[in-house]
Amino acid sequence: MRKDLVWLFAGILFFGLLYLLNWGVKAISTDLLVWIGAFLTLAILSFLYQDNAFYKFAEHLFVGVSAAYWMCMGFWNTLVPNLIAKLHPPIVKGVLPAIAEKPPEYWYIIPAALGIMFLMRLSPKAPWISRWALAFIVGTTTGLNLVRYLRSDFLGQIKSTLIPVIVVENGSLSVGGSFSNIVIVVGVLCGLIYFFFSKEHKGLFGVASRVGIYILMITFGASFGYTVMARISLLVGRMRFLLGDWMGLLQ
Amino acid sequence: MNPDNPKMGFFETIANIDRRVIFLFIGFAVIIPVLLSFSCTEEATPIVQAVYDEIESLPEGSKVLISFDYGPSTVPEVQPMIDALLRHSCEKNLKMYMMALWGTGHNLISESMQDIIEKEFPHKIYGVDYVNLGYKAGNQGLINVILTDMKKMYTTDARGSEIDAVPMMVDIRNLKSFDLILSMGGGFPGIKEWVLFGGDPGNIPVAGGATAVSAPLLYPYYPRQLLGLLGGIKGAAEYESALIKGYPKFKTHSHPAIDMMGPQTVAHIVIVFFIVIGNITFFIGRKREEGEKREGGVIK
Amino acid sequence: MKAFSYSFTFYCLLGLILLATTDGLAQVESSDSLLSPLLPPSEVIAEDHPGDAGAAIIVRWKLSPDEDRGVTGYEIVRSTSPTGEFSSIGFAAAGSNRYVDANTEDSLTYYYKVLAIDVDKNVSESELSPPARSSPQWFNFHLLNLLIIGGLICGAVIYFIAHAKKGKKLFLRKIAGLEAVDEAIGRATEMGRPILFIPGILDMDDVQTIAAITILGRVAKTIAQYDTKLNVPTSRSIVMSTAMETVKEAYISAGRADAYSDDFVHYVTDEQFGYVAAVNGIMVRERPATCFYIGAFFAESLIMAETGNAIGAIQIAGTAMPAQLPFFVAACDYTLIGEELFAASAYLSGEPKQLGSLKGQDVGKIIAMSAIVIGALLETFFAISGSSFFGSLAELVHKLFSIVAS
Amino acid sequence: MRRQIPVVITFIVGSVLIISVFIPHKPFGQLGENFSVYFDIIAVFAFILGAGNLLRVHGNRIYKKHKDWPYSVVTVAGFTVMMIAGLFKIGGSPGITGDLTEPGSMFEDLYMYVFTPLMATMFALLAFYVASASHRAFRAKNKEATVLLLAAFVILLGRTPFGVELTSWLPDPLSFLEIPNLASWIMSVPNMAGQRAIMVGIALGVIAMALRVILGVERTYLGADSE
Repeated sequence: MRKDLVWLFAGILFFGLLYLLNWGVKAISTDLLVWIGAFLTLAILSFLYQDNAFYKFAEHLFVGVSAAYWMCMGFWNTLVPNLIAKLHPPIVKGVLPAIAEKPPEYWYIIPAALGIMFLMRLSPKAPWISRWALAFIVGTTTGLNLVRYLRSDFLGQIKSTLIPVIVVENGSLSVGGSFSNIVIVVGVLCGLIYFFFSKEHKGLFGVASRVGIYILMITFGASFGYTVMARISLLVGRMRFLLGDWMGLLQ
Repeated sequence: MNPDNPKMGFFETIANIDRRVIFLFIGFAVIIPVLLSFSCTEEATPIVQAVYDEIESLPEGSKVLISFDYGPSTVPEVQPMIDALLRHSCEKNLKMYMMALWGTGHNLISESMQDIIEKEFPHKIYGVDYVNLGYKAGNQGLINVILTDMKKMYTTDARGSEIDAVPMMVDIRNLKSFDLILSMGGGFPGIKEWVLFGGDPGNIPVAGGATAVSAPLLYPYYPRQLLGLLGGIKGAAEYESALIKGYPKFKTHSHPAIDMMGPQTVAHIVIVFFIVIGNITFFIGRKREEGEKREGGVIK
Repeated sequence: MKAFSYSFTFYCLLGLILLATTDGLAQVESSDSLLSPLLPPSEVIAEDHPGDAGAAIIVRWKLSPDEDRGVTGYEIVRSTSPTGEFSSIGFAAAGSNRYVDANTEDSLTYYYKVLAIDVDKNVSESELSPPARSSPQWFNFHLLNLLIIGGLICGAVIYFIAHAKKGKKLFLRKIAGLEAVDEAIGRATEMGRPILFIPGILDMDDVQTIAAITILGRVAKTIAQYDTKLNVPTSRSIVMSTAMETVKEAYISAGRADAYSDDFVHYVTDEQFGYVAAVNGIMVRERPATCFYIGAFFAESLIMAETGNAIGAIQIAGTAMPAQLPFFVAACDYTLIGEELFAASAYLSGEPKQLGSLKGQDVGKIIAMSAIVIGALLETFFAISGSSFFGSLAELVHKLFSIVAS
Repeated sequence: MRRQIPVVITFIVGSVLIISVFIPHKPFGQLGENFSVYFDIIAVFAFILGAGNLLRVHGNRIYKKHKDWPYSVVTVAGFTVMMIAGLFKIGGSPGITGDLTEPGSMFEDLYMYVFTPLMATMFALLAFYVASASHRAFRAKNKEATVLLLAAFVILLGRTPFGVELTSWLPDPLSFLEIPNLASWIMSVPNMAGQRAIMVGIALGVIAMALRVILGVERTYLGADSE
C-alpha cells in the first residue's frame, strides 16, 4: 500500500512537471467529472507497472457499474419494448406511450415461457426444466449458424477463389496478376490441406501442409502488423484526454 | 548477469528486457508528439477511395443506412470516419438513417448528430434529412429481422415518435429500401454481420469503416461482398484527405484522424526498433551459445 | 439423386440463358441526335419476386436509348390501378435495368412506370407495365445450390458418424494444443496453483461458445481427477449457468462430486473490458499455472495472453475469430486454429462417433478443394482461349457457389 | 426421460431452422428471426442469475472478510447505484418516459464519466501489450517464426513514412518491391489466401459441430455425460 502511494506521488509529480513546462496554454480542468475520468484512466494505466490498490479499485468499480449498465440496457431496450409491450401494451403507457396503442402479439408468450423455464434452475424441485430452454437456445444457435457459415464462409469464400491462374490483360500475359492468382489458389488449397485431420501429413501431402503453415504464418504476421497502428491510436485518444481535457496542455 | 562475461550480460539484458521499459518507451513515443502536435499527410488507397466514390455517385435523396456498431473504446478510431462520412453525405444531400447494433452506439448517434449535422449543416431537418433510429438488441438477429421487416423492430425512432410519423420512414419497408449500408465499427456485431445477414441475402451494397484490427479480416469480402472499407485511423485519415481534396472548404473543419497519424507513426517506429533490437540480440545470443558449445566439445 | 442432379443442371442452364438475355438487354445503341427529346425506357416488366415470403415485386426495363447522353438515373412509380395516381417508390442508378419494390401488399395488383431523368432534370415516362401481384413461395429456388452442397457435406458428416459406430479405427493427426492439455493440468497440480478457463466473451448464441463449453466439460473431467482448483469467470449469464451445470456433471461423472464447488464458475460482467479488467486481476492475484482461452475473443485476447505470459502460465488458446488468432499465436504456448477449435471436443472425447464426424469434415475440404481446382482451371482455359464453352462451364461452377438470394 | 427431452428439443429446433432457410413461406421464413428475438429475451431473464451470482460472490467476500473485501464493497455499491439509476431513470428531463440514456440523467453521467474512461483505458493498454508482444514474439527462432516476422515487419514498415522512404529509390520496373506495394500485396494476396483457408475450415468445423449437437452425439453442454 505504501509503495502504491509512492507511485501516486511520482505520477502527480510527472504530470505536474508537464503542466509547469507548458504553463499558459490553458488552465487545468476545474470540472470534477473530468478529474474522475482522469483518476480512473491513471488507475488503469498503473496496472502496467504492477497490480495495486488504485487498479483494484478501478477494476471492481468497472465490474459493478458495467454489469448494471448492460442489465438496465437489456431491461429497457429488450424486455420492456419487445416482450412486455408486445404481450400487454397498456402496461407500458407510462413509459413508452408511442407503442402502448398497438395490438398485443400473444405469441410472445413463448419467449416469456422459455425465459421462466431458464430461471427454473433456481427452483429446488425442478431445476432440470431449465435444460429445455437451454436446449432451445443451443438448437437455435446450431441450426442458424450451420446454414450461415455454409453460405457466407464456405460457398462465399470458395466462389471468390474461382479465378484464372493465368491472367490475360489486353491480349497479353500479365505476369504479376498470374503470380498473385496462383499464390491465392495454391495458398487456399495448401491452407486447407493443413487442416486435414484424418490423413497423415507425409510425402507430397506433408509438403503441401508445410506450405499451408507458411501461408497461415504470413496471414498471422500481416494481420498482427496491420493492427499495431490501431492499438496505438487508442492510446493517443487517452493521452489527448489526459493532456488536453484534463491538464489543458493542448490547443 | 554473468560477471565473467559482461558483454554477454548486456545482450541478455537487452534480449530479456523488462516489458515495463518497453511500456515506458511507448508512453513517451505517444505523449511527446501529442504535445508537439506533430502530423503527416495521407493519400487515399483504392479501398478507401471506393467508399468515397460510391457516396459521390449516389443521386440526391438516396437513402443511406449508417449503423453505429462501436463503443466509446473505439471512438478515437471510428469517430473521425463517421464525421467525414456524415459531412460527405450532408454535402451530397443524402437521407441519413442512423441506427446502432451496439448498445453503446446509441449515445454516439446523438453526439454525432449534434456535433456534425446540427452544428455544421443547420438547414438539415430531423425526420426529413436524417433520423436516429437508436439501438436495438439482437445483433445479427436484428439484421435478419429488418431484412424483411424494418418496422417490426423499429416501432418508434429514438426520440419516441411513432415510426410512421417520421416523414423519411414512410416509404421504408425493410433493408432493401436502402441504397447503401454503412456499418461503422468492425467488432461483433459489425460489418461482417451486415455483409452476411444483410448485404449478401438482400443484395444491398455494404461499405463501412472498421478498426484496423478487424480490417484484414474483412479483406476477403472486398470488393465483391463489400464495396470498400476504411481501415483504422489511417483509413479515416485517407478519407479526410479525399474529402478535403473533393471539397476544399472542409479543410478548415476538424480532421482528427490526420492529426492522430503523427503520434502513431512515432510509436510505430519505436516498435519496429524494438523488433530489430530483439532479433539482433537474439542472433548474437545464439552465435555465442553455438561458440560455447563448440568449446565444450559439443557440436550440434 | 440422379434425377435431382439432372434437374439441377437444367436449372443452371436455364439460369445461364436468362443471364444471357438480360445481358443482351443491357446493350443499347446510343442515339446520335442531341436535340431530340429524352427517350424513355421501354418494355417495362413487373413480376412477383421469386423465392421470397411475398411483399416484393421485381421491375425490369430496357434502358433508355439516351443512356449515354446524360441519363442520371431512373425513377420508379407505381399505382394500384392503370389509370390511378402514380406515386414514386424509388430510384435506380443510370445503367441499371431492374428495381425490387419490396413494399407491396400481396392482395393488391400493381402497375409500374419507369421514368428516365437526365442532367437537366428532363423526365421521360415509359409505357405502363402489365399488372403484377406479389406472392409467397414454398421453396426458394435461388438456394438450390446451398441445399445441394450443404446436403453433400452434412451427408458426409452423418455417414461417417454412423459408420464410426461400427468401431472401425480411424487415423487422426495429432493436435499439439490438445496433446498438451493433460500435461498443463498436471503442472498446475504440481505447483499447487489454480487453472483458469475463459470460455470467450460471447453468449450461447455463438457456436464458438458452445464449442468452448463442450471443451470445458472434457477438461473439467480431467481436472476433477486432481485436487486442483478450477476458475471459470464468464461474461454472460447464460454461459455461467451452462458452464456451472457442465462442470458439475463433469465432476460427478469423474466420481469427484465431493470436490465440486459452485464457486468454480462465476459471472463477472457483460462488458468486454470490464470482464478483461477482472480477469487480469484474477491472473495477477491468483497466479494460475495454466490458462485456457477457448471460444470467441476480440481485442481482449492480447490483454489476457500478455498478462498470462507475464505471470509465467502455460497458455492454451483456441478461437475461430481470425482477427485474434495472430495474437494468440504470438503470446500463447499452443493455439487451436479455427477448425481445430470445433474439432477439439471430439478429439478430447475420444468417442468413435464424434471422431467420425471429423472425417466428414475432411470430405467437405475435398469438396472445397476440387471445386477450387476445377473452377480455377475452367477460368484459366476461358481466359486463354476465350472459348464460350469454357466460359459457360466456369459460369456454371460460379452459379453453384453463388450466395446471393435474389 | 429428463435427459431425452432436451436432446429432442435441440434436434427439432435445429433441424426446423435449417429447413426453414429454404422455405420463404410463412411461418418458416420468419422462424430464424423470431428465434433470434426469443434468445435476446431469454438472455434478459438470465440476467437475474448473473446478478445473483455477482452479488453472492462479492457478498461472500465481504461476509468472510476475504483479503480484498473492501473492493467487493466497491463492486456491490457501483452495481447498486447504476442499477437504481438505470431502472428508475433517475435524473434527465422527462424521467421515466424519457430515453434511458437521456443527457443529464444519472445513468448517462455514470456512463460518460465512469464507464467510458475505464473502458477506453482498458482498451488502450493494448498499445503497450502489442509492443511487448511483438518484441518477444517476432524473433526468427525457426522457419515459421521467420515467415511470421517477415510478413509483420513489411506491413509495419509499409505504414510508416520511414518504410516508404527506404525503398523509394528503386527503379520503375522494380517498383513492385517498394515496401508499401509489397505490404499491400501481402495483405491482398497471401493474407487473403490464408484468411480464406481459415474461414472455409471454420465453416466446416461449425457444420460438423452443429450436426453433432443437433443429432445428440455431443451433449456435454447438457451435462448428460453421467448417464
